[in-house]
Amino acid sequence: MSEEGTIKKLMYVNRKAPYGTIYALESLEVVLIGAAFDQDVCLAFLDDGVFQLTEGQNTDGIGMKNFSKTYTALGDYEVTRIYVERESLEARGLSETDLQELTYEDEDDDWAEKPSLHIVGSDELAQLMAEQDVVFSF
Amino acid sequence: MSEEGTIKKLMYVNRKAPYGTIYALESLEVVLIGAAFDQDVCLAFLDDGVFQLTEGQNTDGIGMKNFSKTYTALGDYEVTRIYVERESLEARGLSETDLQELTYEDEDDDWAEKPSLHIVGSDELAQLMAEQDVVFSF
Amino acid sequence: MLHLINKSPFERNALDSCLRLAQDSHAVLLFEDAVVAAMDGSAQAECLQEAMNRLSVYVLGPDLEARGLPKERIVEGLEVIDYDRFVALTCEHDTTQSWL
Amino acid sequence: MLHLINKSPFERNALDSCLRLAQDSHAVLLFEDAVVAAMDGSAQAECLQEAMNRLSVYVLGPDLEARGLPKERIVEGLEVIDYDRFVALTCEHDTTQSWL
Amino acid sequence: MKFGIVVNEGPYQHQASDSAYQFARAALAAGHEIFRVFFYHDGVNNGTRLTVPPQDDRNIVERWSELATENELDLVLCVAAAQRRGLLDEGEAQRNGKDADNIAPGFRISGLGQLIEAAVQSDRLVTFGD
Amino acid sequence: MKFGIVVNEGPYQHQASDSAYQFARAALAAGHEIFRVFFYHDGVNNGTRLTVPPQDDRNIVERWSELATENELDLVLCVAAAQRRGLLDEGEAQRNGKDADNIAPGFRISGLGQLIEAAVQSDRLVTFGD
Repeated sequence: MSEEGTIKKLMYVNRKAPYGTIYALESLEVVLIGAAFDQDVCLAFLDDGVFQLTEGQNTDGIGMKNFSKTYTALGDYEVTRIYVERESLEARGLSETDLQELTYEDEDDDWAEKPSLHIVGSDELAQLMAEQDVVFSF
Repeated sequence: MSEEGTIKKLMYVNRKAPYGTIYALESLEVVLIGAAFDQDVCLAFLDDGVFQLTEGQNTDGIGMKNFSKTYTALGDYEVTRIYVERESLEARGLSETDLQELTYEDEDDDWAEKPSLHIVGSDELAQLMAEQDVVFSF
Repeated sequence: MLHLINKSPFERNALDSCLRLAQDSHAVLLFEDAVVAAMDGSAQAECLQEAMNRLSVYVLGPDLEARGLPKERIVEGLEVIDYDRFVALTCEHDTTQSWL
Repeated sequence: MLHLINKSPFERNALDSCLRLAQDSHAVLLFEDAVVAAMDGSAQAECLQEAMNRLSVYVLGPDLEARGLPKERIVEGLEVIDYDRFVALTCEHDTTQSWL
Repeated sequence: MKFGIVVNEGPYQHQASDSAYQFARAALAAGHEIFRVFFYHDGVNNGTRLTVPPQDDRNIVERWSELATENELDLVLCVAAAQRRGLLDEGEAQRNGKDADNIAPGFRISGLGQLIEAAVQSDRLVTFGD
Repeated sequence: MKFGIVVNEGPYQHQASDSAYQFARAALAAGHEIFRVFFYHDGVNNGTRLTVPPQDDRNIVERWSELATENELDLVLCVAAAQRRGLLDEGEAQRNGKDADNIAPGFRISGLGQLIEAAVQSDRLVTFGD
């Protein structure tokens, strides 16, 4: 579906906690639709955005839709590069083990299951951001 | 217009800068309507709310309605106690001289013009807040 | 007075301002995104523990659960409550102030 | 890259996060409520001055004027711009990132 | 106890309306009275009957309408805030020459005096917002 | 230059729509092209023709409609975000069994693909929000 063959580097930047506002859910909706466009896509989770990826979310008590399992389906949409800022995790008392496991099957490597979630330091994240053609902010 | 003669202490707490969001304007609209209810009313400006009271606001360049002059009319609505937190002003590089002059005419003192704006420290503001029956938050 | 905080202290200044102006013996309820303030070992934990020396601090369980934050991981001494207790708290305190 | 900041640094963490992740030689535009960050003598001024050593920092004049903040009172070296220059800045930089 | 509840944000974008709803239900279940729910700022957007939320999500507007019917709640949209944002009942639509209205069942549009009255008449005023 | 503009917040509550409008005008005045203005999240509320702002204030919705007419702008409301929040055109209203629609002239409702397309096809994407 990419038009005129343009391929751009697109980054989705997620900085808000889930449920308090709708940005996390509606960001995910863009990512899923955007997957059909064959662009060079990655996701970044920083600041309170890291709470979007926690394991064990249960929204029964607040009567809202729990969309956290959708993150684990991102691999099927060929969204395979998901970056989480280490400094944001640490400041919030979280570590990688608190997050869901996110993986994809690598078609270039006999469909081997590989991690799509990468914990990166601020320096590395800054470098990744600086390389983008388009940044979507949520 | 007060019903059953109830008189409560009502404080309007303003913590947001004007124009970036509508809270400052719509807070003012409540204050003006509320003035008809003969309650014991005061206003507090703290955090970025102190920017609501600056002198010389000019909204021509952003195409929005400039409502800052309405604050000077509050005295006519018998809103005579307006508190500004000193610590909030100082942290923002402002002082009392940057704010509009707000006054009222004291009917109990031969309509003498008196200041309605009072710069108070956090301790005094905390004390005032704690005495309220109702706090409106904007 | 019961102070309601619904914003993450990592993102906004609401909790900071509340703690600056709340009087001793007042109560504070963390709910919605503010529950992230409750996590033990976070950069905000010390500030919260200090506040708990002079204020009663509560956190809304349903909002913790929604964000996947286990009760066992929150700052010690914080009381986890449900909506019924939230209502009861507003009754116990004459005035409720929302720090929006 | 051009970073757009529209939130007061006294209220939110957007400017902080931006400055943590912006690369040297990137540009930052303060507009809407973020213009309050520009005031000289504020608690944020030092942090802004430090950022200006490695980044180009601009502030939108119309938003300053709306909030009654005189150009003479802002941090030295900050460039005050209008909407035309805002558009021009987005052209000069390949990518624009909004820190919402 | 007699409660006044204020909702300052619209449906879905912020949790404010959800939290207010859960609070209202818990208050009613505990036998308390709700004097009024006042919708201000973007909160007026909770009163549109034109929402079509996804089938697997809650219907915020309908939930309020139903709670109002079951408990004879007074749900008030501030008229000034509503006009700015395009929330109208039939009368408002006619007065302002609009060809449609969009208010949901159980809601009514009235002035800001209703907020002050709720503050004065209720034992507790609880505000939900951004 | 070809611009894509994203507006994430509704009219009046936040300055986002005002800033986006001023930016769009300045871009057009400088001879640039605007490929599309995409309204997402509460931004879809900019597309209601039912607003009645105070006489002494700007009419945000009408301003967008006029700018669209004068410059053949493509103003798109995200359909998923619009349905949640009660923004409908005639077709959407019929499909969903609603008795009214509220979309303003110059706006159209379409899918999120239009946002991605705007990002890919434009030279610059500029986002205004909360």
